[in-house]
Amino acid sequence: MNVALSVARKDLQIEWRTRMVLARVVPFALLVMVLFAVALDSEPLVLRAAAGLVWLATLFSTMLVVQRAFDIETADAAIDTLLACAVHPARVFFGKALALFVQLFALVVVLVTAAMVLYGVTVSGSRVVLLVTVVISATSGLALVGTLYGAVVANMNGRDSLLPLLALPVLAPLLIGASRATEAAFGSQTIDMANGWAWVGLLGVYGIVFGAAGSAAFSPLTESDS
Amino acid sequence: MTNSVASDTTIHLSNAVVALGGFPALAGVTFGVGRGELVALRGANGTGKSTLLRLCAGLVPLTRGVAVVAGVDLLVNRVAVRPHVGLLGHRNGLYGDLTAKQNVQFVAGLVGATASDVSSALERLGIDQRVASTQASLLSAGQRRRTALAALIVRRAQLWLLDEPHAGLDAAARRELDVILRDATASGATVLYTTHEIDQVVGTPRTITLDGGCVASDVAATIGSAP
Amino acid sequence: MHTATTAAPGAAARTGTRTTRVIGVLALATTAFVVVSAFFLTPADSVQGDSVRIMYVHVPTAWVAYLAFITTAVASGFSLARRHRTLGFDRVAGASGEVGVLFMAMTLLTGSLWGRLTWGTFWQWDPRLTTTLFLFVTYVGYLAVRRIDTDPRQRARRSAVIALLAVLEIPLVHFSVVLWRSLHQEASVLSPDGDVRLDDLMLFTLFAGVAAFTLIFAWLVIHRQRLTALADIRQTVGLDAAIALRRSETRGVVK
Amino acid sequence: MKDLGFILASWLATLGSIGVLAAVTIRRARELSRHVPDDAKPWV
Repeated sequence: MNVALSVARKDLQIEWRTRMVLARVVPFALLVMVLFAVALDSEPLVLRAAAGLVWLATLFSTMLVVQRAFDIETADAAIDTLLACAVHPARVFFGKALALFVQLFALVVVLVTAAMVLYGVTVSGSRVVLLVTVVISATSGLALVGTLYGAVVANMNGRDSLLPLLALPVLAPLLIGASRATEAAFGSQTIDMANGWAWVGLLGVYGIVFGAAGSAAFSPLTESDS
Repeated sequence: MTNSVASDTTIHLSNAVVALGGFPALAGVTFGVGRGELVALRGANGTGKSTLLRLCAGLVPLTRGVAVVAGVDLLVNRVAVRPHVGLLGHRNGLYGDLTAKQNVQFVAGLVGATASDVSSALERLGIDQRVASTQASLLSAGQRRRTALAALIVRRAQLWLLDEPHAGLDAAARRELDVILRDATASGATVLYTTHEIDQVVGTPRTITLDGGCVASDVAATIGSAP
Repeated sequence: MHTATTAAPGAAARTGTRTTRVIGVLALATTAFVVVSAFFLTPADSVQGDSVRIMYVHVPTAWVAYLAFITTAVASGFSLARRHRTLGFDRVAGASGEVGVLFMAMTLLTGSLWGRLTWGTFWQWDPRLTTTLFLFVTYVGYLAVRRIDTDPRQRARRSAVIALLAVLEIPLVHFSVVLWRSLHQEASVLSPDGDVRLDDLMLFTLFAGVAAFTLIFAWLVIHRQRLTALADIRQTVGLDAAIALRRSETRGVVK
Repeated sequence: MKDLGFILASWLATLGSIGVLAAVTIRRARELSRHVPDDAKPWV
């Protein structure tokens, strides 16, 4: 597991030194949320859509962060050294996913806070527990799928457009699940807490399925031939 | 795995062809390198030197022929060779956003080398405190090359593959590099590096020249000195 | 034209064989019957009216689309598992994916035209439709990935992984959409599927349509799979010449 | 016939696109076959 932690630490060191997520992706995601509010132009509507908007903004931002995560590997062919040193590519996969998770988790925390401030969402009592669980499980799923498909398109021409095409359909169940469960946590009338927890179950299954798939598929995907 | 290859052979190539997008970068290469050998690879640009190194490192697939490196049959599983091989390519494989020292530390963390391994490797390549704590993307080409070499030392690979390791280095660093490569072979590692003749490691006992993706000559002597 | 060929004289054989010709003729004949029957022989449905005539094309395309994606998934699995026949299975997987994407596009198109006539709307967010849409987009991505790699082996490996990931994705999409729709209180449009009363000829036409389109699918996959084989072989045939060229051009240049 | 436009559109689009794909396939096969000798084709 040392390899995974080394990889995660390295990615976070790079983020810490460049502050790419902090300085560019977070403002971008906030901007998306502001623009949604402007476009919907109705406070009750925005309040109802708040959960979905948080996760949609997160989804778009994930594409940026994933691309960045693999650009640093391919820019100077560092991934060759990385894969050469790592006997088990699955550990590299989990390391990169862990770093992605940390960055996305911070982003979602900012966006949920923004939803409270901008959209007037309130979370109280036992709903906080649901919200935290949803954020952790959905962000894990995002990080795992993002890393997996980031590896698919790493070092390819036209990867900026290919990544969303491949990853977004796969992320659709996660978007639905995270949005519904967050809606429950936000105290929406259309969905109760029990259903919110049911969605967390789906998110959990999703994370396990793609965690397993990613650790198995990362090795064949990263064998470059040119 | 093939049993026909002796266990003290690190590289065994027989009529190896590597086609990159239909172009045969290697058009049938045959030679062997024993454990602990120091071999220079010469040839003009585009004769297949870099591809040969990348083949041995398991980075490009073998199209035809036989290639067994460090006991691994590259036709069967070229990924399995990577842990045994340290490759310094045209590109240094550094993270530009990390400092020189952080880069070496990262590699050390992957292979389980200690902090003292890191500092001794940095010291050997003359990377002082100031350079070590500078972001890699801000270093000069020579300093980046030295950092990559330090990372290679830390890896302690069985087979060292270096693509023009002397390029960009000053005279002092070249001399140090020569010592490092000879030390590596003395401790049992095998070294294969590409070069232009003027960069020849002093005392390289064997030189293979490539031309047109094939071996043009294979001489057991240093170019420029008596055989 | 004459200069570029290293082929033996009379290299006229293309991707067709006797088997594919038989399949092709059968496919044409069956399709002709289905068209005639769908438009002229079968009656209008008592509930759906004439729009049932879309069903004779919609159901077979949907069947073939799903058959194609199952074929792609299975062939991809074999392609990864069988090291020696990797490329053969990969070509089948790719050809089947291409044909599947076309048929799925037609399924969505004919389905939405039928839906407009029957439900009064082009699109319904019901689980089956939504899953089909995601399946379509996923395989469009699969085809995009296939186009990227120039090396056949890398193409095979990468696209097989994508195809197998799609197999994981689709049940999750379907399940989440089912769960999503079931939570909504809105009245769902009553599906008239159960009300359709098909007489014998209508049923026979439907099955003939499935048979016809399956034959078309087989014909297309065999031919397109051989196309990829031709392209791959051409690379290999070219390689021999290229190796000879690379060796000869530089001979004697080294001092 | 009621809704003939919709029905015809469904059929024409489906059969038409299949026809186009088949035609493209045959054309491509004709072109590629020129560069590959018959004995290299496993199905011949």
